[in-house]
Amino acid sequence: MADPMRIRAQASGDKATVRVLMSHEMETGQRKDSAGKVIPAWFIQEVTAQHNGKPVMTAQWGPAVAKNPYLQFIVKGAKVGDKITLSWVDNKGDKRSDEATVA
Amino acid sequence: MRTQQLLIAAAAGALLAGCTAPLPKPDYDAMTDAMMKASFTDRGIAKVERLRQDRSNDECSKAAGAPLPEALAKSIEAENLKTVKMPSDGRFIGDWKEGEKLAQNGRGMTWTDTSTSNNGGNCYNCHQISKAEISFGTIGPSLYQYGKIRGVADPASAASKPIVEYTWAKLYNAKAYNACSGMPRFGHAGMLDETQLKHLMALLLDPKSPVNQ
Amino acid sequence: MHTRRDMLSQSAKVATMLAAAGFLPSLAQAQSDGYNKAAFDAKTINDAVKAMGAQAPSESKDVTITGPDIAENGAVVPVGASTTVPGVKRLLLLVEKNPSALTAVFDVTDAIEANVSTRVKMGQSSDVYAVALTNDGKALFAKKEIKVTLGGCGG
Amino acid sequence: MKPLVIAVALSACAIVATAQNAAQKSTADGIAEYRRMLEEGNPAELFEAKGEALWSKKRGPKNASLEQCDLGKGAGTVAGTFVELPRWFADTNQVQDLESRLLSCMENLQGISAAEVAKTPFGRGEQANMEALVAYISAASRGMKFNLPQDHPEEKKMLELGKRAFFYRAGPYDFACASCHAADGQRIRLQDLPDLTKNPGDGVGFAAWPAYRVSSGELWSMQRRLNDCFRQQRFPFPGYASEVTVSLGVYMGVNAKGAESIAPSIKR
Repeated sequence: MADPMRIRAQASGDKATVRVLMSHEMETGQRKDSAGKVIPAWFIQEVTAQHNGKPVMTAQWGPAVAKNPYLQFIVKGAKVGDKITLSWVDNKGDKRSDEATVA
Repeated sequence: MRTQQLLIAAAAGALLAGCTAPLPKPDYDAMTDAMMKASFTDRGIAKVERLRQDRSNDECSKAAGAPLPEALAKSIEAENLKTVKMPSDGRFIGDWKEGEKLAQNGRGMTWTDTSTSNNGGNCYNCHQISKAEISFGTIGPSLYQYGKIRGVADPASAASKPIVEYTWAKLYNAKAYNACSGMPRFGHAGMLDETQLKHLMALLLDPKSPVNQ
Repeated sequence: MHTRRDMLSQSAKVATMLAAAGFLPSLAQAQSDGYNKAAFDAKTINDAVKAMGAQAPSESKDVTITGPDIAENGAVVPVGASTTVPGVKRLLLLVEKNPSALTAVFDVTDAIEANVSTRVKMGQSSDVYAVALTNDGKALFAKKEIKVTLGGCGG
Repeated sequence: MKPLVIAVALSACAIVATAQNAAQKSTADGIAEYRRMLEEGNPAELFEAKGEALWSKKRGPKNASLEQCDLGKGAGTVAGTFVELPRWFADTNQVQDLESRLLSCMENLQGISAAEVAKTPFGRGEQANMEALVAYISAASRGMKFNLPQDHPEEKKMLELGKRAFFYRAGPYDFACASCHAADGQRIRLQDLPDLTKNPGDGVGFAAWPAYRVSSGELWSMQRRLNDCFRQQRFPFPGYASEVTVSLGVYMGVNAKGAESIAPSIKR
């Protein structure tokens, strides 16, 4: 199973900046191993974000997003104590969902 | 030998007795050699024989960055100068384009390399060379306009001969002019062959090379 | 200053990338809501020159691409896209010289600001594009050249 | 804390830049900007979290956690230990760095073979766990100043041996650690090279490792950093937690006395 994400949500005024780090190989499918065999592509394809259970953003990624991806976005109207949930699904169907509280 | 053992025994005895008599000064150099032997193993083409030091490396290691006594430095430089082999066909200048490729190439001779030939020159790691390459190191001096600054209009001319020969010798064995130079001895250590050295010579000295624009 | 011809050719390039990516209105209709594989597989600009039609994307001061001028390592290059254009539906990040130009698509809702950042891989120095797609089918872009250098010993 | 470190890095780049021409100045500025952007999100955090969980997880043939591991400040204390390593440990009668100490703890407490872990390639299996553990343990000393003990005769001896190892020139290229790390303000390609013969400053050199390496997307412990230095030095293969690696840790760590640790940092 995939390792947990690190989610930081920092409120400022009437919005919150969300910074997310995800643990993932993000293998492009274009590299070869030492034996010359192509390493199959393995990457996060979809990311969704929720604010207190309501979807606020969806992203689709290709394999050119960097390994151990970083994502930053700004949620309007998020207050201290609100919940921010991030979920991802990769091209092998592996999933991960984590939650953080706005600070 | 025996007296030394006795001395150590005596010192140990003194220590046990709660006395503070000084122990003989430990031989850290010998301990370092033993540590190096014990700590490294063969991996791929990188064998433990590589730890063996010639006189240049031994003296420069022990100096720990301090300058060598002048006489010692001179004798090491003379020893290294003797190893320099001038090109077998008398030609010094190859193709600067090939030289640029070698200068860019930082690969070769590590335990992840599979062959001991096809080494890069590693030049940009330490030197500025052509103006176009902004990713260059500063461990060595800038070589930009190397030939131009030295007035080399025609590397084959008699006037250029001293600087051409010096440059060849410097690439071949950098310790010939500076006993503890940080630069590898590319020719002497067999890291680059004659043809490759000629390409690097062209990069530095050919008036058409981007280095001299 | 950009000449008009430059601008046109840039627009053409972006249109090609977008068309290849399936995000121009004419093609987008054919896509479902799921993962847009065709978009991420698109390799070359030429792939979709034909599809360049109605609405050529245009460079806009209201779209911003952020990123360093130089990246010490192409494996991780921080980039961001934002816009002040109203009615934005999607933000795209594209790296022109990557094997597949499209890197990331963000569906923007009213609940977030049209301002996202991530990190991309770059195989070589390239123009990087932020493209904003509006609800009424406009495509607006900003671009920035990012140089990828070789750091370290190179061994 | 962080903005201060960035300011130091920026000023260091500026000093380098003045020695170069205008084009180089913008290169240095560009690189500094790139590094600043990377610091906004350091994936080392992912490893810290994993390491924290591993520290208290019961594992190995003895089904035990590492919570009774003595890293130098008594069993179970993590905070503040990293900035005093390597140091001498009575139970092993050895000077140990963080990784070699962890090997002892894994073997003694958990029954995991230290020799097996040492043989495992970096980034795989127990070595991946090791990287997470060093991220967690070093992070618990973030912002503290290096202060390696030099009281025990073995610690003094290792300093002497480490210094000699640092200046030991050999191999086909005649390189030593000192070839790249014994002068101020030098670069290899565009990479700044810290002078490790003295304290190179807060969060620089020894005080910046372990680090998340952007190039491999993995967390590198000091053992892995040294291993790759020796590879680039064209030396043979240094054993994991071997005496030479620990002695170099003592030499660099003692030299870095007073430097503030920012580990685990993020590096190209």
